[in-house]
Amino acid sequence: MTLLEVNDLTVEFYTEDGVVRAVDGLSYEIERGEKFGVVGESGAGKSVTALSLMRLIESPGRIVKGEIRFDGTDILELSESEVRDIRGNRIAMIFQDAQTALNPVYTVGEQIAEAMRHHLGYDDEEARTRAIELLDQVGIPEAELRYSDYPHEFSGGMQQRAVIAIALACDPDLLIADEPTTALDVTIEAKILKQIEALAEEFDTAIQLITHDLGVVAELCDRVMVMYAGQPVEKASVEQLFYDPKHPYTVGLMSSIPRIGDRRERLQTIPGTMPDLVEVPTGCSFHPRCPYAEEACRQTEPQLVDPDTGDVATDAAAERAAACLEYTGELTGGLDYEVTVEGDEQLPIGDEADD
Amino acid sequence: MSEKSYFDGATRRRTLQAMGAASVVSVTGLAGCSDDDSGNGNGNGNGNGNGNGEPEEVSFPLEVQLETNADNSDRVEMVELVAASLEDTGYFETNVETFEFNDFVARILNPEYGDRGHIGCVGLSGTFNPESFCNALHHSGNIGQCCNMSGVSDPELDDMMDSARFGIEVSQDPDLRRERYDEIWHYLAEESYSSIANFSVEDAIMNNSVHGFNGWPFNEGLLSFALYSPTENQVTWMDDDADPRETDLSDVQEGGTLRVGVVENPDSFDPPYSSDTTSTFVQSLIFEQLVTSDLEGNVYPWLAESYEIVDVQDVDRADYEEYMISVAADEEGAIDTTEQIIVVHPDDDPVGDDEVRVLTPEEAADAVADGVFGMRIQYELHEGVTFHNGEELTAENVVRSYEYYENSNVSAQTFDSVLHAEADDEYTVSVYAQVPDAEAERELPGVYILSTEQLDEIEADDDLDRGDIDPREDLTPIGTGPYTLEEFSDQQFAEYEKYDDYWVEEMGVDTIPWFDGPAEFPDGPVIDEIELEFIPDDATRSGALQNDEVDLTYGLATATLDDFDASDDFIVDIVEAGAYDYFQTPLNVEPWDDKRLRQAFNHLIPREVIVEEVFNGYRNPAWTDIPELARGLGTADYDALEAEIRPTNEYDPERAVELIEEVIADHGYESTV
Amino acid sequence: MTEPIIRVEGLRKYYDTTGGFVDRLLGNEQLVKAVDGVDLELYEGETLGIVGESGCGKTSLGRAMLRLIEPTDGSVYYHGEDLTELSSRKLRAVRKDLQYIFQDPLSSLNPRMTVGDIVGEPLDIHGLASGAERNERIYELLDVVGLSPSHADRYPHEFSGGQRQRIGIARALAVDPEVIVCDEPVSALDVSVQAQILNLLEDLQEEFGLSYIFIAHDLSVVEHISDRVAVMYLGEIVETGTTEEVYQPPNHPYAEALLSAIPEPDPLWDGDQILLSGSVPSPLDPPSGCRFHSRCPKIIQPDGVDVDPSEWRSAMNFKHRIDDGSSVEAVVARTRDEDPAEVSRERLDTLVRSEFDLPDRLSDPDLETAFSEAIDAVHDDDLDAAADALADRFRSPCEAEPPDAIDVGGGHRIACHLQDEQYADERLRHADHAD
Amino acid sequence: MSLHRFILKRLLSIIPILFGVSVITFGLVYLTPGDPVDQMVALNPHVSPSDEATLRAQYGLDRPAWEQYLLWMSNVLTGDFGQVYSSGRDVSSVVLQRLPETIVLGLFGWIFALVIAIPAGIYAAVNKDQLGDTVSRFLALSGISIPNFWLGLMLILIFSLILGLFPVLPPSREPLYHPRMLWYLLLPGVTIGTAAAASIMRVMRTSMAEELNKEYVTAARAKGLPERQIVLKHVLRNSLISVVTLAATLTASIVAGSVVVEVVFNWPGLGREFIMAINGREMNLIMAITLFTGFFVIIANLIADILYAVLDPRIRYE
Repeated sequence: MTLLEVNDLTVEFYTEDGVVRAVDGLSYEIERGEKFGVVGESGAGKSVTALSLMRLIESPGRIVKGEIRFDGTDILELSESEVRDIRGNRIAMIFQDAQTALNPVYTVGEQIAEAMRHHLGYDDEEARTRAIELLDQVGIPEAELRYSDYPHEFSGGMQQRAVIAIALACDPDLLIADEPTTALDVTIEAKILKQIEALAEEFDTAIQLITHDLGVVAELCDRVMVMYAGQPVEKASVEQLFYDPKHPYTVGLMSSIPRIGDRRERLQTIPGTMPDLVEVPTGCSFHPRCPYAEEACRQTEPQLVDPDTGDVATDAAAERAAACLEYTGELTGGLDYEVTVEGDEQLPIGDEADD
Repeated sequence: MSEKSYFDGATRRRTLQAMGAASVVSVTGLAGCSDDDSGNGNGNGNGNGNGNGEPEEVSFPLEVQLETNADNSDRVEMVELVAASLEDTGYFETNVETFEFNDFVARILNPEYGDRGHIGCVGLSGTFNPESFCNALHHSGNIGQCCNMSGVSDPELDDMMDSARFGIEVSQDPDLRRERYDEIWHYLAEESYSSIANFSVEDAIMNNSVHGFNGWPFNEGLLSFALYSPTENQVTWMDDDADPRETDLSDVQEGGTLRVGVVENPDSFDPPYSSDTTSTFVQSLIFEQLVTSDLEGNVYPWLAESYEIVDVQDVDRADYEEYMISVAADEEGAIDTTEQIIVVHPDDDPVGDDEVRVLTPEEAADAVADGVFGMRIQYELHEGVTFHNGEELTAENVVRSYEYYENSNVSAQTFDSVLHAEADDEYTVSVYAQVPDAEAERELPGVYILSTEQLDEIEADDDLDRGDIDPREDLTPIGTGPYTLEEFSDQQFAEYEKYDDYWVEEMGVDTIPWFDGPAEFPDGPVIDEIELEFIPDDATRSGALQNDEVDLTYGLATATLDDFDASDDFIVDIVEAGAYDYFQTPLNVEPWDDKRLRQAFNHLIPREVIVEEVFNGYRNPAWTDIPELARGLGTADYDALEAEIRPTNEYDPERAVELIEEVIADHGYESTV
Repeated sequence: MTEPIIRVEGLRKYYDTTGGFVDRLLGNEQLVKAVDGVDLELYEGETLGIVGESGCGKTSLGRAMLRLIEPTDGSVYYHGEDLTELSSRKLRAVRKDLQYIFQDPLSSLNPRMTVGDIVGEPLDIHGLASGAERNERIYELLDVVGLSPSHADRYPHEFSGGQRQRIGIARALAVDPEVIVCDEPVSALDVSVQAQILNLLEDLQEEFGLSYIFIAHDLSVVEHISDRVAVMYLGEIVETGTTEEVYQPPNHPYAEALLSAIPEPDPLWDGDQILLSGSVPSPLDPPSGCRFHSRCPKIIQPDGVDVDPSEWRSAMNFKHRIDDGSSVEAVVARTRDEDPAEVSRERLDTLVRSEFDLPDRLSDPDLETAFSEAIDAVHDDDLDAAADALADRFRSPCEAEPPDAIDVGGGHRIACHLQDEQYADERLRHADHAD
Repeated sequence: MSLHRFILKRLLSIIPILFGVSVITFGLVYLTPGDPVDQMVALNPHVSPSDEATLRAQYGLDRPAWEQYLLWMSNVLTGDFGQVYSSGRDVSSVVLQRLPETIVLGLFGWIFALVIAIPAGIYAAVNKDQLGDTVSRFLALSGISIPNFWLGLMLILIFSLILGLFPVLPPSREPLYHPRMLWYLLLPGVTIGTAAAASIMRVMRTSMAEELNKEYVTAARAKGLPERQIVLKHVLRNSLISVVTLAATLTASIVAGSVVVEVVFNWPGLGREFIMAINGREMNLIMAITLFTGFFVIIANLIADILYAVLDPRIRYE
């Protein structure tokens, strides 16, 4: 059953330089218990999307259109206090930088307990016991003692665990994890990812994982959406994405990552940088950086389409989609790239890995 | 609201003189005269006193700096007016410099101040004694002291001033004394060593509940005088209903409470251990002296039923030589003894000599016993006068009180005339003067008579010292006065109650021999309670009066007095007082050594304008060097004196220019005017 | 091998966090041993990667090497000259050849200077160019790092993160240096831009014959760019060698764990991740012996003990918890249902075993006995006694002695007791369990 | 470090500070022209130079500065702050009598400042750039710019003389702790606290606005906490940290402000005593008052430091 359905979500920010459309016509859905990845570089609109889900976009930002149906209810239609009942309770968020997301002047335990007192009506003792349990569950040793520690007494990894504990406190249905491990060392990252995965399973929680790290996506997610300049450019299952990417940006991203054991002398790069959202290029917003760009890309703004059929696939339920003119037959040169997989594993998607 | 700052109050507080409240004055500076200066003003024409020693070419317009203390804005304004007046003639280029009060005092008390060539302006406070209007300014002994700023060193004038006060003749003949002072005023008018600009007034502002209040020239006596003074048939009473301008003695109401806004917190209730005017103000309700005074300064016996000058001898201070003991003195002049120094041998100089011959109380008693003294005044005390503790006043109290004044804060002014006090019998006491002194009647009895029991207590108690007669030392002051101190809170308030057994009431005022007032005149003060609130800030004090939190206050800025005066709800009482502002020109510096230039300066002080513009009319122009309050002993005929001298003090730029031109011509000074 | 261009010997950098004079007097001195005896060489034209977790002392090492911070002890020879001995005037002259690129380009660029001035500043300081020549040089440098000369008049905030890093690089290049220390130069950048910068650095190295010290926590980036790699842990270098030697296969257990933890961008990749227990200990009070022993999955077992390595690791974790703890709750957390201080001895035993992932009976009877005694003591709330009970049996040689850096050939140095022949058996055991 | 040791250490460090303060104060007073004897006798024509010298010798004022200082210091170390020259009273008893008055006034001004400033600052920060914020900014600017004495006089004029709500004079016959005092203290409290309130408000606003932008606030919102709780619990405590710093430094200006306010409101505190002491060059009194107020300013800072640690657990006592 669909837990979250986002339709045509558009968020704008009013700045001195003009209106910035940080999220533009975003549609996707997440099933109960599903792990959904949102991938993109900074400025792609990932975090804005995340905050929008909880209606936490603040001035000068504004959700200008779209709907966010959570468990059947459009969050954008709710009153402020109804949204508050959902926040932290049914939708919770893991922040990227635990150090800044924790209030430095309250104990970690208190910060976990307060949401429970508020949403679940626990008394102090219940909230405390449950918070200690949560700390233990997220892998903090000596949880009872650590309950009354302040954030600065926690290492970075433990802070991140604490933030996870806060998010899990009220047993949410949807966990939005915004770059939950980016600030951490790999050794910690690995553990935390495992922890999130295990806990999500235990609580049957759906996860919307926001990251720029394709490695993390590969490890954790079932389905992925790639964003570029506020727009979705590709949606796919994780296997499809890695073994059969359909959008040139996805391809570029993947080839620019250095990998252990990769003997390439030079990394592939995507030239240039993400456009300034005040002045998004005409047509396909990726075209200035796209090695396959043609004149058409400058003119026509591609829609999300099913790459196999070329049918429009902009609705939230679309499983597989890419926003490239190639799939509507408007490119003359085609996309010229190849995905190779080293090793002897069998590709799950059969033989259509290349174009 | 008032522009006067609280600094003013403090300024006022710091001056100590036997009677007069001293305000600070500024003077124009002339060099400290060395001893061999011929010193009669224009005799010292070589202008060696120019600070840096290099005589500068004198040229007109003459550059001159006028100086005064910055915290007194009225005075600064006055100096600026004078400077403008000088400039207007075209013969001067002026510069007005102001200094913080303490700095300025230190500056003008420097004996070399006169050499700097500046014109200083300060305020001083005089008394009923005419000497206080000439001696401090002009006596050569006061160079570097208070306050001969310009270094006037004129032996002839010194002699004139000394002989107007001391010596057998003047001490026995007041008329002679008046004549001699008249000579001095004329001499000073001619030499123009100083230019007195104005005489102050004492103000008192009260609401309509206060009846019959009349002011006193010195604010330390303001309240005690107004409350009850048979010398002037003066009594104040409280009445909320009657018209306060109708002050017939038959309307006197008994009882009530008078709340007074007092300008300062009193330093102490111990009479000789306080020198500020407010201390005297608060003490004068509690303590009394052997004598009292009327508004002209005439002396009447008070605690003494009568007194008599029984002996005057031609003695000078050197005559005590054979009784003197020798005491070491350090370089600064500090004399190494714990005894009160009564007389220092006139030939000895504590600063220059290692040892000085001095007379202390013990030797003074010996001298008196041998009949060596200047004067003897014998006081017959009223019998039956009681202190607040029930103790009866006897000669013992008087003698002990004089002793208690030894080495106190006011010993300098007490023992510059007093030689010794001695009980002749239980109710008779003699006070001896060092030399024949025309001021002796006023000066000698100038001590408050204290309770012997209290003095014994202080001596007996190890924790108590002299100076501890003060509620802050847990000792309630005990006197013979009409009020007892009931409660005192430092910096806040003092509460007095009428003393039930006050001696005048007991005896009846009619029994005082000199009293010739009407029968309705009460036998003592009629107000039951006095509450003093100590409020240093003028604006706050004025506010408290307006808000009916006090009934009466004084010492407000002149700018506010008109407002009160114009209001039907308040009465402003003004009497001429003894404080004066004066300028001194640097008479030892060329070209000021020519008295004509000083006379010209005197003509350039716009006295009437100053009084009106600067002081809003609440001061009087100084047409002579002596104010009305001192006229009793200071001049034979005040009106005649004023008629003669006033022309030299009139604002007269034309005459001034004439004089200046003469000076320029006679000395051949350069002039581009 | 040729003479290294930079040779670091026994370099130390301690930070004093002592409270003040009084504490020093009382002997409460607190020293953070950020860099604690590091030996390194950098050869001409090569890139030496330095990897390690945050807080391991990488950045302090980089800065102490250039004396941007004053080293506590040790020497840094540059062309045979000891930088730590140089006068500040001489040092300034040498600095021209030794440049530093910062992690956060924005905070290291003066926001009130134009890019041209930022890049030109080193030219002015070292008097290398002026006037038209200076401008020409600035344009050239901007061009070299992929910026346009027209950028010279703009301010840092007008640029993206990658462009700012290019500016930083241009500034470093301005003085024509020999060595550049790159401190996490790409970790703040998006992947697509990161690749651009890494390529740029490689191009520049080739063009100008630069030598890099490349500090990063990202092992894949380090592997990609480095010729040789040094792995740092708690202020010490635990392994140095060519990239190949260090990575394929990893030798030091720490390097191995680091490598295995990297999330692989491949959904079907199923390599085993080694999850290190605990977190990095405080550099104020580093563990005795081998500093990694408290987390090492291959911690050596003492003579007479032969159990599964993971069991041994768990047992040691239990011991450390007992040593550091102060109460039962410190050993086993209280839950809503249970308070470990209240439960029965048996229940406590179960809880502890589950907490530390220990089997129902330890496979070594001696260990089991000691463990049992410890549980008794914990049950009595006497943690000291529990610690005593474990002290004898639960002991690893790794705790006792710090390992020497053993050269396993060609400058490949590994500081691990497992390299010591006396623990050859132990190596075998791990080889067995790896299957 | 433990709190005890921290406090002990800080208390010990007061000694050198006060020593420095005493040296500087002594030096300044010494270098100022005039001494107590000048003040007492300068304008009294009856006093001869020899009398003056004798007085100076009596008070020890004829000795070299260092000797006077050492003498003073050694007396202070035995608890003897000397005497007031003009009245002979013990300086310590004068100071101890005036001290509670100034402390009460200062505290009242303080409380007024905080009670006004903190809610106003919160309001302004939460409603940043709206009308209320603009108005409060205007008021704060006025509060900072208005001189104390003028404000005091205006308050007396308006509230006492025109409206008749307050007495001009303090109810001097009431003890300091009498409830009537609270009423009276309003005007001087407002006078002394206004400038402080204005600065504290501005800092409160800035600091709170800054805190409101931090991620932990978003995190708290994401927990679903009500806005009120977020502002009053999470943000307030963090914002107060910079307010505490300012508040501690403002102690000094409140002490300084009390000088003027005490004069205008006829409040019998140390400030007025200080003015008189300076006018009279009452060295002992000046020194004692300076030391006492210095001590209190330092104590205020110490309290601020302790408060920091209460507010912000990251701060260690060092």
